[in-house]
Amino acid sequence: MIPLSWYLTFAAALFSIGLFGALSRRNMVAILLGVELMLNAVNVNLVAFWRYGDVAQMAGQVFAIIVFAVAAAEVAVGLALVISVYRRHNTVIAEELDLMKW
Amino acid sequence: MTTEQIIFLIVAGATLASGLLVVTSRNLIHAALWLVATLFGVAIVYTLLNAGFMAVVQVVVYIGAIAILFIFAVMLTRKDMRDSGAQLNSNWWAGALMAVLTFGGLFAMLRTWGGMSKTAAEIPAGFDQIAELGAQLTSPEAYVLPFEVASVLLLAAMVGAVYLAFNKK
Amino acid sequence: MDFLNTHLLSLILFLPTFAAVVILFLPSEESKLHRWFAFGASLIPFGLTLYLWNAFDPNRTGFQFQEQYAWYEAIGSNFHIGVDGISISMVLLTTFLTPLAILASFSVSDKTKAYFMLFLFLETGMLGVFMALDLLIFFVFWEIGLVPMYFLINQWGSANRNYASLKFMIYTMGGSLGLLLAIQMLGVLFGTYDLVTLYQNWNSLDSGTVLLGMPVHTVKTIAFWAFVIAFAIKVPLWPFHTWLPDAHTEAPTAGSMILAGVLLKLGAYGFIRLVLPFYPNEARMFSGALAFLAVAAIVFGAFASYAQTDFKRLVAYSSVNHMGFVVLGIAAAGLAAGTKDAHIAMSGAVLQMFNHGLSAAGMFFLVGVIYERTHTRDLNQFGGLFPLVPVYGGILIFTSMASLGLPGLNGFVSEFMVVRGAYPVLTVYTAVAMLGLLFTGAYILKGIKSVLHGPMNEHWAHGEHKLTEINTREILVMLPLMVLILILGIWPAWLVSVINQTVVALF
Amino acid sequence: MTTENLIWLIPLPPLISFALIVLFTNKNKALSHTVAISAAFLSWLGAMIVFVRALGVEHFGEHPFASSINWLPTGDTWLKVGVLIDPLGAAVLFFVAWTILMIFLYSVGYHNFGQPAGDHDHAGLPPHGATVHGHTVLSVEPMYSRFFAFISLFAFGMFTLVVSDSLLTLFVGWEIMGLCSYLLIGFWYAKPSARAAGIKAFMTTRIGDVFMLLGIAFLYSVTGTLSFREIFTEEILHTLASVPSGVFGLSAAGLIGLLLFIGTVGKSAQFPLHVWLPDAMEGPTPVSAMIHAATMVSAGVYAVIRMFPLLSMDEKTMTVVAFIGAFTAIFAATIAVAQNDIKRVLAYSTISQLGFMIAALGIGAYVAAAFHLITHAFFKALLFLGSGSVIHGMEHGVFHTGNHKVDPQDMFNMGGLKDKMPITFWTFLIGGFALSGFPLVTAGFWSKDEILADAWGHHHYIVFATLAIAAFFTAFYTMRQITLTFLGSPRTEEAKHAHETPWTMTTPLVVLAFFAVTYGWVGIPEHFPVLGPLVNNNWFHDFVGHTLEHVPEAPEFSWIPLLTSLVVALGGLGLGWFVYKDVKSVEQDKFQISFLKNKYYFDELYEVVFINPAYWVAENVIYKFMDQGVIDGVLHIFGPVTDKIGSAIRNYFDVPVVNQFIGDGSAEVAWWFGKNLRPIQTGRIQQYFILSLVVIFVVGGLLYYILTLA
Repeated sequence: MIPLSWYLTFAAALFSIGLFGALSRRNMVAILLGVELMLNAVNVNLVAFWRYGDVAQMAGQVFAIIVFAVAAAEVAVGLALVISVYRRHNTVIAEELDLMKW
Repeated sequence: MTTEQIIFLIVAGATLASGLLVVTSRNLIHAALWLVATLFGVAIVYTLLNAGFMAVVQVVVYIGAIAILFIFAVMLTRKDMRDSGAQLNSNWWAGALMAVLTFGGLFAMLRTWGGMSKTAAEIPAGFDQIAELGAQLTSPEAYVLPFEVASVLLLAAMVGAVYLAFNKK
Repeated sequence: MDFLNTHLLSLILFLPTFAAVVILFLPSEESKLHRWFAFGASLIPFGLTLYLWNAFDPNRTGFQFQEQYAWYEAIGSNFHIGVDGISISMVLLTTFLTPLAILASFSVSDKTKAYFMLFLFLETGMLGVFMALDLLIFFVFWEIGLVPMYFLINQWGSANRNYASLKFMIYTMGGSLGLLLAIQMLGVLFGTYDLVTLYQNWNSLDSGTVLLGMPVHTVKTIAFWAFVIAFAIKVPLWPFHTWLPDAHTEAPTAGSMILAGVLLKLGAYGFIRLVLPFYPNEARMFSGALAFLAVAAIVFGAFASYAQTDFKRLVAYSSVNHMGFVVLGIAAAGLAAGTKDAHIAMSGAVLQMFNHGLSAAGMFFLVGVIYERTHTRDLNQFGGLFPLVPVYGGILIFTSMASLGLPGLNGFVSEFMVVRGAYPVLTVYTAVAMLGLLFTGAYILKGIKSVLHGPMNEHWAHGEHKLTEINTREILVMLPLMVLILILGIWPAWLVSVINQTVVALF
Repeated sequence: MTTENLIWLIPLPPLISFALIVLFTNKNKALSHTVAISAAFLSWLGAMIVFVRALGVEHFGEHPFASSINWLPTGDTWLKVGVLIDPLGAAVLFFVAWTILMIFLYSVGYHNFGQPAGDHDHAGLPPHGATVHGHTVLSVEPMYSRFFAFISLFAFGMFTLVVSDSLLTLFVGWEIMGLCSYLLIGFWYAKPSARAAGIKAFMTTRIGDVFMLLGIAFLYSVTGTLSFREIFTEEILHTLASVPSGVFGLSAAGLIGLLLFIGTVGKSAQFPLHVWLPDAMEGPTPVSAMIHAATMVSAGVYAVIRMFPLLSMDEKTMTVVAFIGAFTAIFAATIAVAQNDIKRVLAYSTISQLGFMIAALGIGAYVAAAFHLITHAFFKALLFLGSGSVIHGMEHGVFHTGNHKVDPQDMFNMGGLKDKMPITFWTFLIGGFALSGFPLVTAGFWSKDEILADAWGHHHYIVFATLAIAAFFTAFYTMRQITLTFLGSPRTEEAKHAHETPWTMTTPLVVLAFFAVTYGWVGIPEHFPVLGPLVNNNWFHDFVGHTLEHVPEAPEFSWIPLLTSLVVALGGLGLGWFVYKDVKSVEQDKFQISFLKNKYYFDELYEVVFINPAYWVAENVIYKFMDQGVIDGVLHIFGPVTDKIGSAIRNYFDVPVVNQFIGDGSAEVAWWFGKNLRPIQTGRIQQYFILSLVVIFVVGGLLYYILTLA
């Protein structure tokens, strides 16, 4: 049997990797990739807690499904933004976009 | 070490490795493909957790839809791929530090938590988790409201995405 | 029909508001449309009130057509409305006068949309006060009535309207402060604002109880005066009356009609509905003071009216004079509670409210008719108009006589009842009030003399100043008033018996 | 139709006539007077039927015609109104119906119906004459229809008052008449004097009315009823007499009686509220006759006669009544002597005669008062209408000569009209002799004699003496009037051209003259020498006396009052003729005493003592000082004070503390922070992300440290 801690550690690691990607990559699409990793890590946690808790309570899975939905929405909007920005500013590099600067 | 544990370690290792490749690959197409691999790994982890439905959804939604979407996005912005040059920004070290700190923090917290070594109970015989999931998602006593909200969110995202990406020439 | 029966009061109450909202969506330039729509809309509540009057059972005690909805549960306030014999007569007066006032406003051509909306809102505010069976609702409508009137004076008034409207507003608000505090105190003490419940709880309080750190008697006395001052300002009683001549004089004609016809009644109604039932002991104890103020209003009102050279101001002061009789009747009823004297005095007071509503509205309208034509209210510039406007003159004399209290017309019946009820218990005050009655004659005759009689007025007889006779629309405004004045003078029993039943049960 | 129902209907025709004329027929003069006179006739017919039926009822006093209905709910009982005709009511109804009908008829001629419209006439002024073929002739009254409307309403008021069974309806009729007298006295409203007279009449009588209203309220609250029949029961009267009122030591009955009597003082123009009546002569003459003879002033006396059972419960009230009556009788009679206006003489004469009635009542002579009321109504209406006829004739002369400076009402402009206006003269003579109490043939003799006999018989010698002297003055000024007006030779050109008036005016004179003679014969005392046994019983005393529960005793016959009344009547008449038969102008009149001519200066006194101060107080004290000065002044202090407090708060707290320290200070702090923190606002999303994570770590670490370690 696999202890719960393994899954959690795995998820934490995946999350940190995603975080690093989101924080450090220059390309906006790559940043979104990192975010996807983080969301997946969370999902792993949710399903693991479901499995190790009361199985009859489907809250974990339901939550995970909703995270799927959120992730899909996020990707759709995010990529649309990327394309829109690319059209207008002809760049996909996050650092080059500092319109909100003081 | 049971077989299960070994399988888990292998899968986890592979998944984390491909995850690292996702964030480090110079070529975005590669990165997207590595993402597919990572997602697939996570799907296997779901299977290990007896959540077969989740695994299928993971494959269908994430790999089938989201990852493909990424590839499309990458290709649409192909002129400006910037394959050459630094793929990481100037603050990459801070990002790395944050990631490590996060992992460290989470790991430390996991260690002090009591339920760490808890093991999973057997799933009762005849328990149909897919039916149960469906029932709960549509039951007014349970999660119909979040479910509906999520659908509204999706609709909003769809409209928003269409609007943003629409070429207003 | 069932819906109609169960929601009759709400319908009467909110139809004007609904109509006002509809007017909002009518095109702004269509003055004619606004007028006719407002007029038509105000006739519906009147029709419903007639139905209400018909369905009302005067022999049953307590409130009828009650409706109750949760409104502000946290503090125990409900939207609770209902009518008894006293309030139904006031509702009738309000819904009767509003169409007439709107018809009287057909000559308004400036910002008609806002004007008629405000008028309809005003109707809801006034009706709400008469129907409310919940202190907080009462207060809410009390204040709602204030705002449209402020704007009516402020926007459509004559020269000194800013001063007058501000004075009106501040005076009334000043009184409302104490009222609100006293209402809150009752609400906090009993956890409810429902009148019916409060009547019982408040009066069954053990006199040894300590409330808010004071003996119950002290608390009641303070609250009593808070109520009294708020209502005394609205009535208005001497010495709180000086807002009235200003407000009346500056208000547009229809505004004055409603102000005199209905708004003043709110104060008197407050006395009847709240002060006497809540504070029977205090009312008995301080009835002398109340009667003093009432008599002061009667006498000083008449004198001041006699001293005026402004026609409208003369009529305005006459309201002070007439409303004094209402309060005199109330004071007598408070003093003699439970006796026949109290019943007669109170019935007389309510009838006087109704009657004054008719005659004062008529008088103000007639002043407005002549003001519209001459653009002056200075009595010294009139005189000798009778040959020019015989029909107007006849109507003016008729209405003046109703105001004067000529037997055979309505004012006499109520004044007689008040005097009859007050005489045995407040003999000296009643006797002094007769001085006011005498001077009522003096100022009415002065008014007629200075407007109609005298050598023919050449200034208004020819050319551009030529005074035109009262027109059909204006006669149509006066006709219902005059008919009702006459009917009430000859056969008051149809109204008094309804009032009387309730008065006997309550006081 | 039952008699009761008929009584209900009596007041209605004039009311309907009023409404019809006002609403429909006011443009058509002929139709208007037809409607009005028909209405008066219908009422007259009803009244006569009721009167005849009343005569046929045995013990009518105990079984009068009465019916009532619920009118006003008062608590758990009803206030009833109804009609009542008892002997007194029947007698009064009789003369009221007759005089009203006559006055209506007379008005047609008086207002020149059938004459052309005036050249310059307009509403509000008396007609000025019209030019026809170069002659000026009388012109028709421009407000002809209106006049008939008003007198119809007036008649309604009077009939209501007479048939009413309670004080309330009596008061209703009373006040409606008050309104009509106001409207009619001020009929020619464009004349300032008429306008003022109308107001004076209304206000003076209203003084009485408010007291009366108090009396009614008092009576009602003590007895719980206003119905005469219910009040005048043994039991209630005794209760009223035994309850003290707390005012002047009067019993409740006394105080109520006094308050009601004050109403009469106003209405019947008794001293000190007599001032309005002479001025009321400003109205058209039929109005004067209406007001002074048939209706309004009689109504006052009628009301006290009605309330006699109540008044007689308290000696003090009766004394006051007797005193006021007797004093007014002599007081007004002296003034009448010095008046030159033909109508004013009659006006003061009326006041004086009403004083007789009041005095009679005050000494308990109930029947005599009622008797004199009725005879006086007939002959005084006759005199007024006669004087109107004289004036009319004189106006004819004025138009003939064209000299409009001649006052057609001044007796010194007349003289010798006997031959020009024979019918007017003979009827006026009858009326004048009746007023003077010319023995045996005139009604005035019998009624006045009965009053004197009562005064003597009940030992009220002061009243007796006063009234006797007043009667002497009465005879004197009456003869003065007749002599100056009709006898001798014309003193002016106008008088020479005076002309007899049309039949519509003379017919009423003849009818009223008939009653002025014959009505006295129904009240010849039983014990009167020769005539008494002849008529066998005093019908009037029997009939009206039974109105009361205890029929008053007729006084013992005595020669002293009889001789006195013979002496004063004949002496006064003789002296009057003797003094004035040769008077040619005002200068020769020895009685032009300014003190009397100016009515003892009562008008001026009232002006100075009451009217001016009232206006001054109203305007200066109450309006300007109290309302505008004190109350608004106090209010206007609130404004500046609030303003001061407001600016103090602003200057010493808001501006330095709130605005500068707190307001500006916090802004400056925020600005400083903003300025210095600005560089971290790089606009780069990932840097923000990192920063927020740093903050999370720092805060989380601190929390962790504090919560777990510390």
